[in-house]
Amino acid sequence: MSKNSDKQITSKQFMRQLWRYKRGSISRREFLGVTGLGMATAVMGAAIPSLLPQKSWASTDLGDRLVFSTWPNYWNQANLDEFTANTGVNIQVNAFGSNEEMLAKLQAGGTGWDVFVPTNYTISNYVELGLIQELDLSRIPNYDASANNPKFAGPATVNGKVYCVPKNWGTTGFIINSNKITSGPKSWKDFFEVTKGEGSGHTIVHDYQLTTIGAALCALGYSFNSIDPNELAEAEAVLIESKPHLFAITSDYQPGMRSGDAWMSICWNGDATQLHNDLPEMQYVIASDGGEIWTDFYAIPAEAPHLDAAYAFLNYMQDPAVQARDAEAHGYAPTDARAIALQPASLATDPILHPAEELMNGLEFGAAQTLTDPNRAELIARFKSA
Amino acid sequence: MTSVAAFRNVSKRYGEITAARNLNLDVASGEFLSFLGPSGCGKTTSLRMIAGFEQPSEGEVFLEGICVNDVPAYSRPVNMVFQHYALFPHLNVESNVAYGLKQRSPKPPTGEIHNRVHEMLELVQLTGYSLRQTWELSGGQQQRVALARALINKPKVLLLDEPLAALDRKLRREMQIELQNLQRNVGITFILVTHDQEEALSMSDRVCIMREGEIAQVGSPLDLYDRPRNQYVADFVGKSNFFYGVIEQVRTWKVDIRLDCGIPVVLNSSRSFNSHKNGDKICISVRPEQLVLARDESNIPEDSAIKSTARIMNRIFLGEQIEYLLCDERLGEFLALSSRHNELNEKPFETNEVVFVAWSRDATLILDDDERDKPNVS
Amino acid sequence: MAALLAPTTLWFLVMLIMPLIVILIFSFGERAAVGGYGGGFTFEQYANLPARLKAFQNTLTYAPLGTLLSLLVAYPLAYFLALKVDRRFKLVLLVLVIVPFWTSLLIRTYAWIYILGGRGIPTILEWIGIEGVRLINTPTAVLIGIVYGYLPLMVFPVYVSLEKLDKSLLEASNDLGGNSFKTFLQITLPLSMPGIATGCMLVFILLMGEFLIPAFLGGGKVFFIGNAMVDLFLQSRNWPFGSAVAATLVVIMLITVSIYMRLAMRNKTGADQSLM
Amino acid sequence: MRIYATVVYLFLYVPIGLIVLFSFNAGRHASELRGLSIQWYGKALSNPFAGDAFFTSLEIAFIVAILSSLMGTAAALALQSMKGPLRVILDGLIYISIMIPGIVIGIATLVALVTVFDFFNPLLATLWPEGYTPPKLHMGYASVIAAHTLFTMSLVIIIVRARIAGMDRALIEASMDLYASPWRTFYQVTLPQIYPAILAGFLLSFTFSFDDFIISFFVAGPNTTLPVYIFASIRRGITPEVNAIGTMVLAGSLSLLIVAQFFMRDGRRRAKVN
Repeated sequence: MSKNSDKQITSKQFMRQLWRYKRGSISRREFLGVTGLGMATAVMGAAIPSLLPQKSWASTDLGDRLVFSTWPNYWNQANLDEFTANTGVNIQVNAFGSNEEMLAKLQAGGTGWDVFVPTNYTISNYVELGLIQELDLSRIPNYDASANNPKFAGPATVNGKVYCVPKNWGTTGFIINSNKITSGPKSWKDFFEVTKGEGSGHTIVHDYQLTTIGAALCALGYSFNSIDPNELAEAEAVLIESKPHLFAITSDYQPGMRSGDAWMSICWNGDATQLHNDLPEMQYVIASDGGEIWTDFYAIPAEAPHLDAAYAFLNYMQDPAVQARDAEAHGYAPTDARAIALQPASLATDPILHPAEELMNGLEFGAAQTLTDPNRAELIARFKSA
Repeated sequence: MTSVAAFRNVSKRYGEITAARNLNLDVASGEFLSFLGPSGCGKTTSLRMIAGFEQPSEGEVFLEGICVNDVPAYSRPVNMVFQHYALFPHLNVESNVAYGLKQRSPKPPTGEIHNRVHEMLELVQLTGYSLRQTWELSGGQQQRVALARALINKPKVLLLDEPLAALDRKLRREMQIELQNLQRNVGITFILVTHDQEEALSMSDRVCIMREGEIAQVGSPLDLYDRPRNQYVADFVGKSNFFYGVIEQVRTWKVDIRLDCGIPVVLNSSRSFNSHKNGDKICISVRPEQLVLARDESNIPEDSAIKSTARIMNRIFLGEQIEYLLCDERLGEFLALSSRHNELNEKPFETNEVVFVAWSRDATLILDDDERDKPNVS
Repeated sequence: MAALLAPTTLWFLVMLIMPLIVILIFSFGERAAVGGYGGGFTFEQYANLPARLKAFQNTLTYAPLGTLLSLLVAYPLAYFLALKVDRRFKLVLLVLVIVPFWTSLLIRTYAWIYILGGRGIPTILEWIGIEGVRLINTPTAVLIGIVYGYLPLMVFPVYVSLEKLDKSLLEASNDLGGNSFKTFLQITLPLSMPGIATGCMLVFILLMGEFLIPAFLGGGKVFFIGNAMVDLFLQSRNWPFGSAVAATLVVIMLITVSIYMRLAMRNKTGADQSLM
Repeated sequence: MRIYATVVYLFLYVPIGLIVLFSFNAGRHASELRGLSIQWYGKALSNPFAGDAFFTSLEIAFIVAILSSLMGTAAALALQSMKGPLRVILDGLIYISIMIPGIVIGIATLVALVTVFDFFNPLLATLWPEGYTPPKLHMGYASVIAAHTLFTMSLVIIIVRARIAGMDRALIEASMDLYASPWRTFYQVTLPQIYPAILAGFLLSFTFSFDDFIISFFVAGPNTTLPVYIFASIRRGITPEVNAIGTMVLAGSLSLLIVAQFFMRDGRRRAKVN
């Protein structure tokens, strides 16, 4: 549909569509889409904000469905409810465990997703594969590029085109239940020692390649993003050796940590905040020997069935107040300075969310090559089935 | 008598196997005909060709003078009572009986169907059973339902495929009589398939004895018993002793025969159906009840065809009669049946006793030697 | 006749033969740069199969073991239902065995995460003084899940074969001096073999492709071939290797099930009839 | 023995009891009971995605059941009187489609269809008249139905064939003998005879399709079925809403069972005697 709408439509075709619309054989939305009028409406709406009702994302008929794929524990239900209340668009949330899984789903096609949340290192791959569409930023007036730290927002732009808008940023370290783990591990090296020692049988690692292999690489003193076969082989040895001592291999580690079955897990800082707020003995550690720093984005798949709703949703989620509420619920820091300004001081200065610069010196952004490297993919799969 | 059903040169083959070979038969209107034979003799195949479940490989099947080879089963004016009745388990008695009428086009009015079903149930003495489920009935009752279901259609021919096989002995006797009465009352032609010779002989007007796909002999029960055409028929209908030999000399009224064991026999030729020539290999047949046994040679009639001594090997008490198994060095083993009243004068013979044995010329049949190595005791 | 068979044949062609051929072709291909299928002809994928040896071993251990355990749990229940229960309660009790089937297997299995997890049975055990028991994410948990998930599938065929059993045979055996246990071993058990064969077959086939139970109750640690395949298709996007694993699983299934059927059919009780 | 049976029933029902219990949980987390409430039922009922998934599942299961009963019965009837190599081949295919694990069916179908679609979609786009959006083949209802039907159809064939084999052939002859044409014989005699098998096949197909997760997971595309929805719910942190859905489905099937039992009491009695 989008392909058609950016083409000029002839008057004859326009009339034919108009008749179809009048006969009722196509819906208004289809009509607007096919003739390009929808686009025109949206552009005009964006250009002349005063002509529109207060909430611009409620301007057109958006349908009643939106499928949103994201990570577990990564949204504020109240925000979604508010969006539904204002637009009539119901949101189905699908939670995924890894970027790899999202990529696999999109590659197979027919996902039905409207909006999803890729991480920085995957975006260039998605663009290359034609799986996400270039964003029409005029339909997301709430997005303010200047308010976003380019360090975080950078990966959204590929070949000069913007494909995503940033959501949150964070770090990947590990969390310990300090009641159970008393040796105070500080590094990934410690993490794997503790796994084999006092944490044996109670440690969780993620079930996808980037962080789990990255952690093992860091523990060995290599780069988090290494694709060097020899270094990977060493990392595999570390992982295989620790496997008998693991509680689980999963990216959904909160239930295990909360139930007391697991005492230590590779962890994203926002989940750490959530856990720490409920259970003070949960302590987040940014490993001294490296780790990941990342940004998550909102993107629209090339085949998104509810495009208008998707844009409306993106625009809503870029509202600074909405971002602040979102961050409050899941504990991840927004990239948007306007939203940070709206956060309560306790969050804005939270050491888990905003660690000191020197702690972050060793952290690396995930590299696009890790996603496509066949050795890393096979290594993690081999580790899981070992 | 007009022919209601007929076979003309009918053969039926299943691949290599010939189930029926060159059958020719006319069934008269209103008669009760039985196909009799051991299993696999083609009797059921013949019946199924009349019903239309099998098509002849060669020849023609006629019903009322019309060739029905290409007429499907559901268009033939005949009905069948199946071996295990084949009552429809999902229908009650009334619906089972009414089934055939309901297939008619145009369908008779419901009231008429109802009435006729009740008449029919009355005829088979099942009044009041119309709403029962078929599986609630006893074997005999199920059989009556099957009969009613077939007869209600007033078929030209009623085909019965071993209808009594599943009943116990006593019930079978009763049903035989009932079937016979029923047939006389309704006047419909019955064709019965059975392997029970007693059943066939006691019920039928005519019996068609079959053997390996061929008709061995057709005739009234009396004919078949007294004048079997060959050893097979004689063997199948009643018990017989067979002795093999060669015709030495055909004379007027008399035939000289030498048995294989060397004993010469002179028989009356009037009892022989077939014209035999000198040197023909034949078989002579004697019914066990025709044998005369005696302790005293003087009790043996003068004009016996044969006279000999034999040892009693075994004795079976049958009530009215006693069956003896005898053995003679030359004749081999054979059976004799002795009425009790004959023995009033003499005590029953004992096992191992050696007695005189003989039979009359009139009691002996000359049959084609079927060239089958059968024991002479059946 | 042709018209009756046409839809079925078409279905088999498009939905069975074509996918299997595609899988076979892909299994000789190479992974594309970003994942998926990249063409080519190589035996590399099959050569790489030993990397999933553990998954194959797990499946080939836990599938028969789970089948056996299900049978051991199901048999006495089926026996009880078929021979010991009053007619009046029989139907109700039977239905109660199937009812769990009507709650999503996902939800039922998920319920076990709580029961076996830290706050479930281990806590109860702690109350009575047994500490340090860990159930969740262990092979034990997976086996419990398997028995729980497939119990009805085993109970039913065994029940049917026991129900058909002529009770007078048992009386005859007792009459001939066999005690209850001997009667069971010599009469009941052999005559219920068709049911056992069918039940085992059903459960075994399902277990060979199991994915959910190990994923939920094994914590990603007890990997079945099913999990390995899902991983290859939905995580590492290595379609050729995944296809090779799938093709291998199909071959293993064909071989084991054929052998099993042959053995079952050799049994004079004629398990073949109930199998197919 | 009785004690054993009780233990097994407990084993079967404790998890279900927990599911039902937690569906009345007032709290957000399925694992912690914080007072009783029916709020999650309201949530589940007003959640259009849960409703969609439920109706999608229902619709798919229904179509699958109908398709497989029709095609399976037709095939079973045809195969009954069939000999020769085609029969051997079809028997083999039935056997294979029953035996191949669902996960392989799911994956193989996914991979094959994606490949086929990738081939046809550009072709369609080229052939389609200018100015219109070309139709795009993709995973969805059709692929789930097709994949489910593969398995359930074979199931129906086996069940119906067993019934036909057990049926007295003389009944058909009796009907023909009583003037019923082949077609009338089919629906007056054959069909009532094999009807219980078809019904059993229908119900089994329905149940299988309705509860199937693994095949749908791969080939459902954007059409979320109930099990796929539940799987997604579990992954995003299970709330009692899922328990409420499970409880409602259970209650629904139980009441259906009771109704069916009521109507079919007579039929079952008859079947038992046969």
